[in-house]
Amino acid sequence: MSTVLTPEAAEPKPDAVRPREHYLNVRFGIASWLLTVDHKRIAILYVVGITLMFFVGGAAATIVRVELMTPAGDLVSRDDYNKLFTAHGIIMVFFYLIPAIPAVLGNFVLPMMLGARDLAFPKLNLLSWYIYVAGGVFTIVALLAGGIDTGWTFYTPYSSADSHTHVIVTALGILIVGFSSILTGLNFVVTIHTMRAPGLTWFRLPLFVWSSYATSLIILLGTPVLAITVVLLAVERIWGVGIFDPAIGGDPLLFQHLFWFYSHPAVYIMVLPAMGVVSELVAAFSRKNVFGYHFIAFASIAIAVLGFLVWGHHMFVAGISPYASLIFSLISFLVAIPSAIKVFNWTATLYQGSVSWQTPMLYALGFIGLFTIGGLTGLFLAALAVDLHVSDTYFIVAHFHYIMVGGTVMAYMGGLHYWWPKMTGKMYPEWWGRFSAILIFFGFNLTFFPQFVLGYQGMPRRYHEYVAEFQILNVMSTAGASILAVGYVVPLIYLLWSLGYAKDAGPNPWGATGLEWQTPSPPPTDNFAKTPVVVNPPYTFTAKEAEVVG
Amino acid sequence: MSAESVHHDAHHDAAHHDAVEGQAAAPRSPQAGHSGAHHPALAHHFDSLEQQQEAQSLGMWIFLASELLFFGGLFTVYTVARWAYPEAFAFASGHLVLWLGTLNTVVLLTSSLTMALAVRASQTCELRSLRGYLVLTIVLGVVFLGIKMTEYYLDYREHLIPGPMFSLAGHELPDPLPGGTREFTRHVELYFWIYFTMTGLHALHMIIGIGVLGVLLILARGGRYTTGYFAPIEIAGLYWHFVDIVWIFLFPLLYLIHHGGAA
Amino acid sequence: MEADFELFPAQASTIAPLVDGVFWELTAVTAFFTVLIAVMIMVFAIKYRRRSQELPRRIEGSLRLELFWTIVPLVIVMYLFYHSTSVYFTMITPPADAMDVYVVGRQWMWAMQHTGGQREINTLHVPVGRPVKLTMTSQDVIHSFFVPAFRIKQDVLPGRYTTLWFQATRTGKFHLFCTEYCGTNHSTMRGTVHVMEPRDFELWQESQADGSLAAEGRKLFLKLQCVVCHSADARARGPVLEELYRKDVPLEAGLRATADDNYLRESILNPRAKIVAGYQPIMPPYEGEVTEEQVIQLVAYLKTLGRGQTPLRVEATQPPAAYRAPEPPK
Amino acid sequence: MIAHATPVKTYCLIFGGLLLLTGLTVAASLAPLGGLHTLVALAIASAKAALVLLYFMHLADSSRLTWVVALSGLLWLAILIILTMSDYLTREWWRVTDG
Repeated sequence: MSTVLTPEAAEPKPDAVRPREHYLNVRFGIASWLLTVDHKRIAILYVVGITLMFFVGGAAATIVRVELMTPAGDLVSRDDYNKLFTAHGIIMVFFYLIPAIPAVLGNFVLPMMLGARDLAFPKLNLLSWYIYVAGGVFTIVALLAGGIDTGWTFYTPYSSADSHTHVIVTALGILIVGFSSILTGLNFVVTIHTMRAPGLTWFRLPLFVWSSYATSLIILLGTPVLAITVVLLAVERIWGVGIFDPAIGGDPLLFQHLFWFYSHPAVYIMVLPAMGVVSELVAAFSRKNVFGYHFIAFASIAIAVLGFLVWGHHMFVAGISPYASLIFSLISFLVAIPSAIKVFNWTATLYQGSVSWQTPMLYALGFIGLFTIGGLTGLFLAALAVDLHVSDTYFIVAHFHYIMVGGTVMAYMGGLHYWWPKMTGKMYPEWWGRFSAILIFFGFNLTFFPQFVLGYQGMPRRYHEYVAEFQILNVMSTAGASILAVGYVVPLIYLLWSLGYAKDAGPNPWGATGLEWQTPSPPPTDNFAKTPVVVNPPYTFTAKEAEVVG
Repeated sequence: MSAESVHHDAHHDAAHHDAVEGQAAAPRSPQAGHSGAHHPALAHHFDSLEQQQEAQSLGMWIFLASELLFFGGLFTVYTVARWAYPEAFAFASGHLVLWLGTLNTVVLLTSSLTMALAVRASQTCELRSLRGYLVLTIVLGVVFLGIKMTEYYLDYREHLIPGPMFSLAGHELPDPLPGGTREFTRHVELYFWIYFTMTGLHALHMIIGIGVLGVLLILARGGRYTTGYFAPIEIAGLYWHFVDIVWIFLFPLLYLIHHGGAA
Repeated sequence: MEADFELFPAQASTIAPLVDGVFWELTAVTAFFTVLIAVMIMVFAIKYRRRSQELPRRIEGSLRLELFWTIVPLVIVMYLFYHSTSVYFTMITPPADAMDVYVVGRQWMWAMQHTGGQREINTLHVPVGRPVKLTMTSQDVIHSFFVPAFRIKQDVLPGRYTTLWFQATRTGKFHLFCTEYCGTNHSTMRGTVHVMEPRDFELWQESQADGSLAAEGRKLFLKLQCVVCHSADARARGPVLEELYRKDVPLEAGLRATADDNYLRESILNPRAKIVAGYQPIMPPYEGEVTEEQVIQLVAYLKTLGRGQTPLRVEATQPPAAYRAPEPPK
Repeated sequence: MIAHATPVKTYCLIFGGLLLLTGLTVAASLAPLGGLHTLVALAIASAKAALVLLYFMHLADSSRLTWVVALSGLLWLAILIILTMSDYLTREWWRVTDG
């Protein structure tokens, strides 16, 4: 959106004495970071935590994939294998995918997109980072102390009565990190409601704000149920009271109901912010307003609401009532519609645009393709007849990695490159950016497409050893995973490099719209010298703003 | 600017821009600058006290909606378990002391009244009664917890605490017994487990609430809230009433189901 | 189960082609839309690539297009829902004449019992062309019974029976996998379904003949002294069990229950859960006294128990401890 | 402008109503109501909760947004319980008894 430009928004006059003051150089020292309440600095703190967790989880995945190159279990023991895929799942889901886009990109840009000086509750924001760290410490300690082997789903009665691993400590870690995302969601909703700049009406909001809003709704209404569920699980383990374990009078499906009431919507916690990022990227890199803005905005909310009504499709083979299955199947099919609307609208946005093939756009286009496959293969799981065959096989593994890696990680990488100049004031090296984007895209497909076939052939998930005829596809998948791993290490190197050596980016290197580009890079602590006043619809590109750097 | 007019404006503003969602003006007006005389309670990132107050009140409401789902998991477990074992639940419920539960309900409702009056006193800037009502609310909260502890102690004496000590020996079991003694005991234990978790979690919320009110009381003594800024009192009140509402449901669900499993 | 690589799994049951039918429809829809989106993205991204700094014109959207790409997918998914659901109900409805097999899952093996008394571990012999109904339970954690070539899967839960059925259409050996993660050796909880010509199957059955499941159940019925109360005479203190299976049973308080497998299992393990109208709740619970396999034998016996077939009571036997006093504190 | 501060009398009336309903629910639990005990108890509890929400928590004169927040909490709780029970209550319906 174009705004009444504040004079400070333009490139500052060079100051011979000392550089312009911004949020990074306003204060120095460890304490200035650990006690900061600036949303931008907190976003940087999250980058550190999340990147660390991503590589820990990725290392576990790498060992799992290498083990699966041969049908026999010859690299790690069965027990270690089970602990590795569990560690991979828990770390990636709870400590990377769920917080990644909201806590890093959302924290950094959301207040700026609204023209606000900070989130509504800055101290709460810092607190939620500390809670995230505390949850992470608990989980890592549990893993170092011997690990946990229940799978990230913690199904009872295995987790409550049978497993001899560190279930309780890990559950506690997840309980804790849940509060971190609740506080972030709370902060976002209140900020969006009460701190929008003058003239910034609901339908002038960037679509990233809409999707963050929808995500926060899910976080706020779903996460507490997971929290109480892991408490119940721990209690059943400690006191042996029969809530979930049928041997002592409980019902294991009750656990699954409560678990998926959160964990299915959690998939949308992961992918909705990704959709928001992609909306921004597609608009910025085709220099065009998003086609069907209202439909994308409402589709986000529809996904958030419908997402709560479909959890039963994780339980079609679990022994629930066929009538309940019928309802869950129907609604699961319906949830495909808002996702389809989004995909079509993004594609239509490109039409007659001015499409630039810079790194963030490559990620965005990759996202649309991979999310389309991930979303459509979701229909196979909504379909009762086919779900009975493919559930708990590699088909599921492939499907949710298309959503979570093909979707969320691609969008996170795209968003990170897009806002990197704003966050650091530096440009990343474009050639390396495109190189690793393409590497990730091909590595990803080689890793996970064979798994669809494997799954339909019948290879169960969480198998340490498998029958010989599954080997060819597993080797392909492992080969792809190696490419993928390289693809993720390359950006880590060049982004760190760019901090010291890359050229300065300027306030708006992309010629993008959005209030965050109306302030210098890196922004000053208060984001805007004067409160911006929005006078135009979203994604209004004016000739003046269309200058490209880099 | 008097306290009342601040309050009035906050309400007016909120009602206005939410009434026509989307098309209404954004909450901040261009006039509300970042400069000018600051209210001591105004944080740097807000434009005005109204905006800050609205954000805090909305934040508390949202937090409470989230809290409701936290208890909601337990209510679901309760529903399923009671549906599965109605007789055991009715039997177990009969072992709670009804008059103590009723008394506690009255105590908690009274504390809600005093809390509401405390918020009112802050609105009308009556500092002395504000402090009085805060003290009363805290005292009633402590009384509630005291009665709850007494009940827990009675349960302990009757071996009704779930775990290795749990036993129904010495209790007259219903006849006919649905299921074997062992199963029945297990289901009664499950009831008590749910009972202790729900009331324990509720008591934890009470303790946090008492702590918050204590801090507010100290601040009120120090002369805060004299200038028409009473949002902290108001949102603490919201929290207190929410905890009260949870109890309003816990009371019939836990204490008043001793009629056999017909319902 | 030849170790050859096949891109598409074998179709070896009557259900498999039905499931694959839905699968191919879904695949066609997926392929169509994926290609459509991919081609559109590529065409647009190339055709409208940035050539100058000139700004494209603003296009707000089109209600017509939005309705089009809302309604078309809606129609498609509703059709898919209809089709997959109708196949689903076929998949969960076993034919009346299905041959019964009982399955107990435990860490980490599958124990199968045929009504003829044949028992197998991790192998299941069945005849081709005849519907087979599996009644399954678990002794510890959740397992899942999955035969990819048959396109069937069902979780196996502790504490209750779940069922699964199939009719094999090809002879041969097919993989059986546990697909619900069940602990350390989960990936070794595998087996083979051996589909045989009916004649071969009969030969196999005879070679394995042991006491039939029902005969074993009858022995247990006597050994556990069930007959003392469930005698078919005037002194019976429990209900007569002849011709009970799948009958409606009147319960206390005017309720009714169907005497199916789960009911019989519950009535043995936890008899007071559903008291038959007009009887005293005097039967002791047998939970912990009998194994899941023994319960299956008892249930199998009760299913075959016809009119006038209740064994005679042996006078010397004593009634079991009918009502155990409440246990002392643990 | 004190108009916005609810009169003390209103608070006392509400409090009286709450006490009355508490007495009523205890009495109802002891009365022979057949199968209606749970329903009556929940109805009374809902009435009490409504009084607290509307007057003590000032929902009655709060913005529409506050209503939406409060109601969505309740709606989601209902989703959780109703959809979970939709499984438990219909499990027994599916019996293949055509043998």
